[in-house]
Amino acid sequence: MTIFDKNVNRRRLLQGGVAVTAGLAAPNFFIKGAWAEEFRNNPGSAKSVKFGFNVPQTGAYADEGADELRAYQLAVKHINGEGDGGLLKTMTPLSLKGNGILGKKLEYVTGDTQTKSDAARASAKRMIEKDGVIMFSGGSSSGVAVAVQSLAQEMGVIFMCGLTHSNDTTGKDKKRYGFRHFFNAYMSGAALGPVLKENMGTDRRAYHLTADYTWGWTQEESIKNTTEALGWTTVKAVRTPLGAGDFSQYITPVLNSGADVLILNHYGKDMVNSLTQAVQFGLRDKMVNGKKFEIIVPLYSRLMAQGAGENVKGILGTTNWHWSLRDAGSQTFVKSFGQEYGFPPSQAAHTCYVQALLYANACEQAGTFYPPEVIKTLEGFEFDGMGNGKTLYRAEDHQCFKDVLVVRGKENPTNQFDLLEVVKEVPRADVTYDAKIFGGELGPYKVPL
Amino acid sequence: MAILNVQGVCKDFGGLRALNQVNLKVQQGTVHAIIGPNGAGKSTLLNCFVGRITPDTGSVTFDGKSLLGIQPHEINQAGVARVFQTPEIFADLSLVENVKIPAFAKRDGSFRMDLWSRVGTHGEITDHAEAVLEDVGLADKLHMHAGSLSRGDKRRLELAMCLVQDPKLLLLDEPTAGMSRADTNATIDLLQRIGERGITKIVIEHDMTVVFTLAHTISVLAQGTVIAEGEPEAIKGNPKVQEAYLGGAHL
Amino acid sequence: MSAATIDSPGNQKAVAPSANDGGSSRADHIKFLIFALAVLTMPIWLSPIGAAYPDLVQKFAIFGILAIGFNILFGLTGYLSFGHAAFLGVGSYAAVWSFKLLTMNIVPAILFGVLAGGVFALLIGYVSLRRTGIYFSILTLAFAQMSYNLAYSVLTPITNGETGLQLALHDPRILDGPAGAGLPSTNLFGMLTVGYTGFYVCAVMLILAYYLAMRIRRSPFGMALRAIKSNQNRMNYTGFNTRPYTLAAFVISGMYAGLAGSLMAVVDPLAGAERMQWTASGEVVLMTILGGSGTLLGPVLGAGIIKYFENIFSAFNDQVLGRIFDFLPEGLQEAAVVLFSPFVGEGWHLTLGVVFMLIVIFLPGGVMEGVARIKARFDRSRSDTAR
Amino acid sequence: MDAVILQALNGLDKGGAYALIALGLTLIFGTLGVVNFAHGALFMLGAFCAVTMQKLLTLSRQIEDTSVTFFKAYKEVPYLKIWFGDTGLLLIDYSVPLAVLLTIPVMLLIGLIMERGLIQYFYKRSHAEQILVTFGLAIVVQEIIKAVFGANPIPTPAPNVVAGSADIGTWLGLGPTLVYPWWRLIYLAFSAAIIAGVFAFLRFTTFGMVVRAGMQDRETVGLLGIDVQRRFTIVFGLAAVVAGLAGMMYTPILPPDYHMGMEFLVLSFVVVVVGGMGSLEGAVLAGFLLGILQSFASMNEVKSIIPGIDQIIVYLVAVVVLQVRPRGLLGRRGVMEG
Repeated sequence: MTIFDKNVNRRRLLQGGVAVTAGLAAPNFFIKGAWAEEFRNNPGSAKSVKFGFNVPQTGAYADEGADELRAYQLAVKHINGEGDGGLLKTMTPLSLKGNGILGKKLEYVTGDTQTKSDAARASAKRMIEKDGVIMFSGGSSSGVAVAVQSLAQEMGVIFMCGLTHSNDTTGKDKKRYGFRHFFNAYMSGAALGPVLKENMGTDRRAYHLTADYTWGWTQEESIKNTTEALGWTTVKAVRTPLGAGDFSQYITPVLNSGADVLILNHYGKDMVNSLTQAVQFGLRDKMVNGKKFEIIVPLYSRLMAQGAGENVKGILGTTNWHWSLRDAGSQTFVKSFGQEYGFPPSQAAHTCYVQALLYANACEQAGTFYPPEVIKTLEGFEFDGMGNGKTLYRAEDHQCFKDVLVVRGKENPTNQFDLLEVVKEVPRADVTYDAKIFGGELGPYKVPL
Repeated sequence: MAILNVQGVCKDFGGLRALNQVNLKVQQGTVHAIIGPNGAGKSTLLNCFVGRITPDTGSVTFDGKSLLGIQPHEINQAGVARVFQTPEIFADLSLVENVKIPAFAKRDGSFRMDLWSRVGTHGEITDHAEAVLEDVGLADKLHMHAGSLSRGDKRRLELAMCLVQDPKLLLLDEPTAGMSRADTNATIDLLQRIGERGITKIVIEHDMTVVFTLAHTISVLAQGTVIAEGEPEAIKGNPKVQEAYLGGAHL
Repeated sequence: MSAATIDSPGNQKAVAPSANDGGSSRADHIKFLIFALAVLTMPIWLSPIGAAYPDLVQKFAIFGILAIGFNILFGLTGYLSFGHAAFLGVGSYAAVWSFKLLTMNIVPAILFGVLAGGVFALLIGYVSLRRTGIYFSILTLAFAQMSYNLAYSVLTPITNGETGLQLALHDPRILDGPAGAGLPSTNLFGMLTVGYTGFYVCAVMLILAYYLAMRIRRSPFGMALRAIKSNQNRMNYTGFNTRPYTLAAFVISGMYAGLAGSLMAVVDPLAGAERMQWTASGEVVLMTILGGSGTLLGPVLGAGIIKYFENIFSAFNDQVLGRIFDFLPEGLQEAAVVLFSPFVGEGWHLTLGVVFMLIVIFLPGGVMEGVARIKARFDRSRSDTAR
Repeated sequence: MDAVILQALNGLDKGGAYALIALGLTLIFGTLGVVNFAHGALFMLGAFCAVTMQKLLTLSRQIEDTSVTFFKAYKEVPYLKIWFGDTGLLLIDYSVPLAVLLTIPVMLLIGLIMERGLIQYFYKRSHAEQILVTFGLAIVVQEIIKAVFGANPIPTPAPNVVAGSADIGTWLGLGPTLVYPWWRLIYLAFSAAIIAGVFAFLRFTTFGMVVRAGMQDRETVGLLGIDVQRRFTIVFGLAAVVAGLAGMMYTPILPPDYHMGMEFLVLSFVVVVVGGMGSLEGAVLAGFLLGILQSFASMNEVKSIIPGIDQIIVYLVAVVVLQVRPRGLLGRRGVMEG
């Protein structure tokens, strides 16, 4: 039984609101025709379109956010046909012509997510409601990605995820309007599996320290599944408060627990602190059960490798991409980024750059900005030449499937950026899983305005 | 009839006996002065009457009810008002508000959640407050910030805050301390005038002019004990008092 | 003597601004009408500064309500709570649960939000108000931090932790019946409350909240609160039981926060744990002081200023700055961009800190004191010229 | 048994950091009557003194890595190594302890400037305004640090000699399974020494005696013709140095970033209040108490009984203590209650 009439025309209501303001709106604060067409922020006959780059500018991930922003700016340049063209030169199949998107010049606005769901949504809403962006992208945590992705679905504006590693983003919280190029915890586990077997054998006792929130839990689960399938035992999985700072009280119980592997399901600053302290407690040099004690960091980022300094040496983990890859796409991207900014891009920069390009290319290919068409173009889109080899944007969950890198902290770096070495490129087939295992529903293509 | 009856009150502060078996009866409608050298326990005794301090032993009954173990606001609601040694007023509020607040307490009790009516619409409270302020000679300063008053005026304001409640018992802790001669005289006048209303008063005072002008009965406290009690003339001549108080000098 | 005499303008002059005992009923109501009009027309007059889009005007109204409520506790009663955001968070969770379990209609959601804020405040207030001063502040901080930490981790089944509590397709919504495709939208008996409609819902609530705060301020209850702030000791010896007064103020203020929290969920059906963090509580304190604590309008202004900074200043990048300084010759334009860029975009916190220090140092009464000073100067110069 | 000893050590270690910050806060509050919300920022600045020292010592000649062509990659060779060889490398290895040379003068200077330039104008203002202006200052300071050093934590390792663990089990005759990192033991000893130093200074020097008297009754001491004000200014400087040293020594445990001060600020205020406003002994006692409780609450055995207890233990203790002892453990009546 429905008590309330749901068939009220939302569009008419919104238009009413706009009518109040539109007459007084100053230039570039309102795209006047925004709601006049059949989808939000339709550029119509405007000469340009806008992307919104929503990255952390304050808080612990500000440096990562800054790198994301650099990548986006580079992507905008390349899409507009400026600079050296970047991955437009290597991407296949390519529809972009280097003259903007569908002949319209690409512009951008920026915003600060503060790595908080509320702030990120507020910032995204500003981009959508005030700046009239046609797509927005970015972010450095799964909490933000999931929160912002559902906003994208409500507003009918496509969101291309930045750095988010939780299975939920394209699992139980997946959305029709959200797309993720970055890999996830499941893929980290699947990729690590064979390497762990090779390096540490099948008889190991693992101790997990897990950040006590959703991302931490999904990663713990994925890694546990992998390691237990190898025959490892899980001694204990302990939850640690976010931002604990000093982890000593969680590390000392590891010392005499009989475990010979410590798995740190932490990210960012928590990771830097827990790893630094674990090494300080001598875990890396310990012998337990007749084996050398090992520490594993399932998700690595440059931010963490830099913050933990010497302590990452020899420690295994996974990344989405690394600048030292030798394929043409990676090389081209590192070259354009390096020449522009003077240092190599991080994996966050890479995924953001690729996401911007993929969206733009899909519009060009679909011949329209109309989101349902763009979504359909991206779904099942298979491409190559952007690093990570042949990549598929799977239609069922909007997750990209591509090679995953297992890396190790480098023992003898040759220069200041040389922190990680690639141990193995795990082929796409090995990390692909059935979309059904995580549940979730994408939702409708058409969103009422 | 005794309105306040103090029986065998003792109070120790960390081994130091501040009050030792104090007995006191204050008669209805009189002015009862408590005098004594510094440290004799006068303020401690007063604090026992308003619930700030609970005596270790003994009883304090007011109007037939015990005052021990009940909260200061309940004592006030029972009809005891107090003027402090350093004026305790609402410095951030205007004079008339300072007086309206106790008037509301008297009328509405210790808690009433009236958050809709405007203060200004309670006409009788306003009238009463202004009348009392006029009585104490502050009629021209009704809307001034209380914090900006002179010390003498603050004391007058505090007195008005007590008078507006029409208390049965008024406690005055050194009402003229630190005042000039002229201000002291004005205060004596004022206290005499309000004396006509028949409010029972307990006065702690160092200024003997004030004491002998106002008091009907005087109790002398020394080292926590009442050493003498009686009418002013009798106290004046009491050698024990002179001994304790001024080391033998004549009052 | 009647109220009219006290409230006559002649008498008012003698009163310092903060000893505002009267304030005639008429003057209050004129101010109220102006306020209401200004709030309702925000989408118009804010558009030249780029702040008229729905999300931001919604935030202005919602945080205005929060700050008004906080001011009843801090500005009126003098208790500095460092945990006020907890009530905001609880209000949001209650509202989202109402959307999930009962109906997308906002009326029950708002009622539950206010109620949850009030009940939570009653519990925390009962314990915290046994102490005063910084001991009180730390107790409220402790409760809020506990709420936040637990909401983020072990209470995830209720709060959905990091990701925040969101609507789902398969929520029961027992009063609404089965949903169609896609997530339903919040509504007021069928009228969708998103975008500018959502703003008008918030605006009406803000206006009501302001009116109630005005009544409280002028009431005997409000006068008692101000007296408690001024001298709690005296209050006790004056026959008032201060505990129920402070507790009532605390609960009212918690209900305001609960209302604000539920409105956040109304315009955007999501509730995150960060809303309860101590930094969020600190933000409310900043808003109130920035605008002028103890005044009616100040906290609303403060809320607006901080939200404007957060949303607009943070979005300035070099590109935008370059456009702003377009009018300057080329070299100067670059210099201006270099000069200003540390203070905008990723540097917006810095600007906030500097502005905040300047305000506390030079205008302890906040923006409202600044307005009063300008007005005083203006009045003086006008009377000078008249002579 | 091992587990209990280790957790006690962890708690003492953490407690040492809390106590040092709380001690400075209490000194400032007791003498100047100012609530300093920027104290966490002073802790953070101390940590960045260590970072600066490290950066200065590792100033490097940059040799271009020609294998990388897209951007300028360098192999960095520190000048100290070029000039002094292994001695130079040893100096770099000791950059955290060496940072004392930088931390003490810099923090003293910062403290004096802060007191003379800002705090002194807030003696007569309300505690709320003091909190707000120092909070504003803390934001400004940390944003400046962020602009200079970035938001990412910066690794500042301890010297190699003490990088390993001490075999305390053997010392105590409990067998070889009980080890604890050297640097943490050093930190513990260091915080105990600083605390003892501060107390000795206040007890046994004339300067300290005047300060203590001033904490009791400022006006009377002022009447004795002693320039209390100047001494209090110096006390502020000292409190800044104590906070700075605490931060500097903490860097090998916690790679510093611009936000670390804020994280310690809230905790240290809880510590000060639990100890009792204005009580130096209370601050130290509460610091160690909360540190130890935090460690024990994180033990799996405890967590399995009360899930999530490690998330809230500090705040829970604060609530309980303040219900039982209204002014904290050792607080005095009438301080900061208005």
